[in-house]
Amino acid sequence: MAYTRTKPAKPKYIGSKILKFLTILAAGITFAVLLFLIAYILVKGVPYLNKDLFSFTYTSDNVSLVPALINTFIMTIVSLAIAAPLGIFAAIYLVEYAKKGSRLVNVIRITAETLSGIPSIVFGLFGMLFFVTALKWKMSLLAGAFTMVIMILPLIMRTSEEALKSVPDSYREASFGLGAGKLRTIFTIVLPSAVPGILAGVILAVGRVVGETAALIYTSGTLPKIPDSLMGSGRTLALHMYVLSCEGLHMNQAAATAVIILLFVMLINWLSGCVAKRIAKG
Amino acid sequence: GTVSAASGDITVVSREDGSGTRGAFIELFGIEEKQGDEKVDMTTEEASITNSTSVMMTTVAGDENAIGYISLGSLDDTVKAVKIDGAEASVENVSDGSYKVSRPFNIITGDSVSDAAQDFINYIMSADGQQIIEDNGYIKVDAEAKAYESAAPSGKIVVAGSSSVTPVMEKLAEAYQAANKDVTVEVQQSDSTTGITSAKEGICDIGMASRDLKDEEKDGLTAQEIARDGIAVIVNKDNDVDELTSDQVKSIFTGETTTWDDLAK
Amino acid sequence: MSEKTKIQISNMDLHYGNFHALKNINMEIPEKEITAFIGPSGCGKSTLLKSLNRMNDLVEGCKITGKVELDGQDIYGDMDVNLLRKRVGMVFQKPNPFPMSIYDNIAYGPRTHGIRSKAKLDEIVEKSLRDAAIWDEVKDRLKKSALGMSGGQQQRLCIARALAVQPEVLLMDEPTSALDPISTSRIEELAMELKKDYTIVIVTHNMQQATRISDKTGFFLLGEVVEFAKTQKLFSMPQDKRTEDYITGRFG
Amino acid sequence: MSEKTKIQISNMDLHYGNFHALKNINMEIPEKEITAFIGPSGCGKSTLLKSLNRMNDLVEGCKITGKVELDGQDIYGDMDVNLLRKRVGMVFQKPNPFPMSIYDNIAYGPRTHGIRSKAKLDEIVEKSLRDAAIWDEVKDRLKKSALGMSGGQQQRLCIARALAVQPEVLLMDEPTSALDPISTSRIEELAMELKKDYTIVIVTHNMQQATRISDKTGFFLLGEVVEFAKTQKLFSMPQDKRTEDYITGRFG
Amino acid sequence: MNRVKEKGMKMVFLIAACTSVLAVLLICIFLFANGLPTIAQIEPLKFLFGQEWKPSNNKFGILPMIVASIYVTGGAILVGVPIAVLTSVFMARYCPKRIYGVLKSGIELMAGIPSIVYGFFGLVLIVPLIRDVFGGPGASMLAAIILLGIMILPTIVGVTEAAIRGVPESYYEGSLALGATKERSIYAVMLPAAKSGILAGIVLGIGRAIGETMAVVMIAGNQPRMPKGLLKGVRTMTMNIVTDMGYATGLHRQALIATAVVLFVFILIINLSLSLLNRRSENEG
Ligand SMILES: Nc1ncnc2c1ncn2[C@@H]1O[C@H](COP(=O)(O)OP(=O)(O)OP(=O)(O)O)[C@@H](O)[C@H]1O
Ligand SMILES: Nc1ncnc2c1ncn2[C@@H]1O[C@H](COP(=O)(O)OP(=O)(O)OP(=O)(O)O)[C@@H](O)[C@H]1O
Ligand SMILES: [Mg+2]
Ligand SMILES: [Mg+2]
Repeated sequence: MAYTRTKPAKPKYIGSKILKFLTILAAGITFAVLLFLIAYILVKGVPYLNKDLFSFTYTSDNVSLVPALINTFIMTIVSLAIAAPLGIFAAIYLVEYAKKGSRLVNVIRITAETLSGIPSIVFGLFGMLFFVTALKWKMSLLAGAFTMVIMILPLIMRTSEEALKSVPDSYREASFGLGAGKLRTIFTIVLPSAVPGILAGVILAVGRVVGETAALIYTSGTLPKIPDSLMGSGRTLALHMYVLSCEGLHMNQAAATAVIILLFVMLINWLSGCVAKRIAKG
Repeated sequence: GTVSAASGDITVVSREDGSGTRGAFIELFGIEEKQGDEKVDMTTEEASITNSTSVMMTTVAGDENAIGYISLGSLDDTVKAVKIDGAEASVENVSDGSYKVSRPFNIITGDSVSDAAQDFINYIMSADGQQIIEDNGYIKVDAEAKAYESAAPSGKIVVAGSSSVTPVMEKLAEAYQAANKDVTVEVQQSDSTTGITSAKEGICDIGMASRDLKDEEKDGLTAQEIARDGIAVIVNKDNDVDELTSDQVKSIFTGETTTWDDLAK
Repeated sequence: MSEKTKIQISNMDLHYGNFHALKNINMEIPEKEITAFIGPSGCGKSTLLKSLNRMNDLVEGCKITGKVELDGQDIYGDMDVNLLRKRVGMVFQKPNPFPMSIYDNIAYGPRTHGIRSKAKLDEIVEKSLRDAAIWDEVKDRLKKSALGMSGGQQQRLCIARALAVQPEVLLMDEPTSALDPISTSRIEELAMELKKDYTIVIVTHNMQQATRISDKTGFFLLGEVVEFAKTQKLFSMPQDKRTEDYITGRFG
Repeated sequence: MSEKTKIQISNMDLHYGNFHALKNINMEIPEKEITAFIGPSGCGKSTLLKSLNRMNDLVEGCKITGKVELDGQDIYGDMDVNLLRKRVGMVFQKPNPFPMSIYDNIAYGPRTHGIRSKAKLDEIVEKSLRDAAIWDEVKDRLKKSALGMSGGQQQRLCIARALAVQPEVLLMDEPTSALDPISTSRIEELAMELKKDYTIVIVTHNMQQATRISDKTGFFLLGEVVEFAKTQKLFSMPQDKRTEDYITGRFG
Repeated sequence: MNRVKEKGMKMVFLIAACTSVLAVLLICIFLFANGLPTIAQIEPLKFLFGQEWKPSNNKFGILPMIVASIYVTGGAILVGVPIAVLTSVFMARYCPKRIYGVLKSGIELMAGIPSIVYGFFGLVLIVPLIRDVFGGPGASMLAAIILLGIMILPTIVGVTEAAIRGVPESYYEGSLALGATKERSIYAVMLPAAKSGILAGIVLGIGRAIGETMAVVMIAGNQPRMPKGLLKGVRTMTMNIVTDMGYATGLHRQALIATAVVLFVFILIINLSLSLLNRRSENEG
């Protein structure tokens, strides 16, 4: 039987046009907000960037942010160094080893997601009770970093899990077919393909750590010094900013600090991108 | 905004329940009422609540109809402090008693105090320490204090707690360390309750609190007042109100007066 | 021609969930010969092929009973599965190059099995690509991604990749389906050449191909082996009516 | 046999970045006939096919010059590209079913073009699957995911999916490469049947297939059309030495 | 040797997977040990359904905060999720290459801006805007919803964009070849294929919305009474915890931790229902 066919009229694609409009509108809104945010930060902060803020040591007069800058760097690196492998490994277990739909996977996933909704102040209180008091770490970068680890773990875990899932099975099959073991397949084929997705999670995690205040006040403390070791207390940039603005005494310096936070986040993200590219290339 | 100043609905901004600032404020303006055995805080439920001075200031600075209250030490030219019953909010007026709204700054110590910590406390309570307090806009508690004599201690002192006390404590610590090179003083800012708990748990040597100890906290802890902090009632700079009576403040904060126009009547 | 059995399949059944994909398979695959599987689409050829190096382990809900022995050793017993797969290499039906350069695709296998020397790798890569009749086309772009190749090029790349680990048995699932006659005949020549050293199992839809190169042929229908015999015999004197119908094209 | 030209390709050149993949192509594809493209792997057959419905627009760095006209209208001009693709359907070399149920895969196209009625969709789905010779195998599992099908089943599904939108021209890139002879001959029959209404362009490696079903054949080599002629003529009296070498298998 | 390594690493992966469970368990113990007795002491019904929060008078009813949390979270999801998902589609499929890098780092930057900056941003820009447009105090539920909607953007966009990029291009090609428009190909084929990842992004975004405090506490009005409308102030459970924590002692402090317990259960319920929903739709597919 032959198909009957009507001569097609020039379609209008109204639905598609609306969708496209909405998509671009949404992106427009997002970037407008972003622009406002950045402009706000720059306008408020740039005029108050001065040499004092970059003195090597902090005093209550110069309210230097240098120690905080260095502490932020340490805090970010330490918490990522712990949380990233942990989260990625956990995701590997969930995707590559655990049986699909197994109870364990569900339990782990739901706990992780629950963790991601707990307010940071609760992490702070918990960290103070557990790391600071019970483990006797005192207020320290280490206590802060571990609290951060718990906080960002679900982010990294969940994003890595999705990234691993989106790697086509044909890659795995091909690798197994060549006699490569599971580990080799995971580390040389699957992970590199999943890097972009994992990177997205890591960058969100960096954001959380750099931007966090409530959880750190109670765990890493607010000392404006570079501690001698991880067991010493020290404030991060966001904490510095919080402390400066808290009593309304140093609002301008706080605004200037926000600018530095922006630059810092850009730097760290750029670094993560470079590392990720390295890994993806193998 | 286009709403002309001092005519719209009043935006009442208050501090959180339990904070030393709010405690002092409601007590002195009689916003606290006795009902049976209990004192009930009658602050209007329409009041926005904030737990930070800077948010209070930014809110008032950005809203022509807002009214709030902050620590005198934090007052700057982004907002306007109103006179209360004719008295300006200033260190002198608090000191001489003509401006009554103030709260205590306390330090909290446990049973045993290290030599260094005790020496630092001595410093705070000395004429030198009290002078620094006054220089920074707070009210000294001991006008007749003696000059400081160092006991030449060494070691590390951890001070932790109230964010309101922290700025002045930092100044004290810096001056003290300049005099005693062998001592390091670490000032950790968090909040009054954490300061008190930390002192109890031994996480810090000295706790800072901008409120008095509650009965259940007194066990094993002692509080010592090191300074007083005046509380300024603030309004937007574009507000033409310069002066309020205690009764007016009370009626605003209890929600009886809801517009600036009513106030004028 | 040796007549040693390389792979012995006995009473094997395979289920995908509830679906009974292979039914009581019994087969002896001779060493250093070419065995062809033919049969209509969906009859289970790929499935059987995959179960010879346990690639079906990856499929959720796939259950296998019965026995498959490689050189007398049960491959579903306590054999190391990676070693098994190194010994029994596979070329998949859909070409599946890794998202890496052409060179790395080929070098992946040898590297996996411990070869690190650059010179040695270069040698293996060149030899494998030559054997798979694709060297000339790609020798100038070894560092380019394998994903930008034409369908047939990808397929030959995958053959080269399988050769690079020097398996004992080579399973090829329609290795020439996307190839032109020339490449096809090169691959066929390669297969004939390789069978000196390798045991080869090939799935093909091309009966001419089966007759040209294979020593034994198995005809599959709906998950069953209808007939498994010397190629010449199967095509000239099929024992089963269904085989006859199929090879004469009178089927269905 | 009508001799109207459906697609007219004039002076067309295509580059992938620096790589000159198609060189000065001139071709007239007649309406309601079957045109076959043959040639060695990597010679540009898929590339040309894809440029007939502008699927190459998606490839980064792909530049096309020259003209391609459908019914006299320049497809790279201001023609609506979606409408073009509806009119010029395509079956890809690698089967690419959507990750949905079999039913939804087929219904996707008609739904796209505005058919909402369940009854109508059911009808289209059944008819398309029947035409693609796969109805019997899948009629009981229409609601199952299309990804769990065998290679050949996926390929036929993709053919069915293309049929469901009732294009005017059907481009098929090796549609029978993964199929057994029976399915292959069904698809061939289908093509013969369809050419009553459709213009068909087919890439094939199987010269028998080209002779069996096509009316005209184009032979490609390294991005050039070496010869484009009536199929019978091309295979019986090739004008070019290279064509002759290729079809007699003496090539390379 | 190899087998030992494989087995060993599998254990490592398993242990890593269990750390999050361990962390939740520890937090659970900490919260429940402190919170449950308090709830018992206040009486569960009075605590959960009491409408008055007056710690100085020993009135600990958190119903207003529970209701506010639901409104604010729901509102933020309504505002943020569609914008975020559409933005990720834009980033993955529409964005011109030239500006992609800039926009991408912009979004990533957004994730790293501290909450208090968002808070002041809201206080200085969103609150006055609402006051001018709608009247009222400005610091309101609407302000909180908008700000939270903004704050969850980077999380959802980051995860969702990666998910969309993970979908094989062949799906897209297959759809286009059928004459579907770009939009239809993306929204009807690619998005469903990326469903699991998108959902993960949304769940993380919801987590952020529920858990975020430092910013919203500045702009939501923060009155501990039943929500009275979009333009009136509200206090959510998280806000309740941060607001009072600084000075709370004794039962008051315990009641805050009990609030965290309720919040925890609240999050658990949301995640359980989302996961059920997901499983059901997976079974259908
Ligand atoms: N996306 C691309 N980028 C760069 N080069 C490409 C791309 N696609 C194809 N090519 C190259 O263009 C040439 C023609 O490719 P095409 O896919 O058209 O070949 P083909 O004739 O279809 O071959 P086969 O029969 O193997 O499918 C090949 O050399 C191929 O490597
Ligand atoms: N992963 C799977 N899950 C469920 N069923 C499957 C799966 N893989 C294959 N099948 C079914 O098992 C049967 C045999 O599939 P197989 O891939 O072995 O066929 P084949 O003989 O290789 O066919 P073709 O020539 O089309 O590739 C088919 O009916 C197929 O639909
Ligand atoms: Mg197959
Ligand atoms: Mg091709």
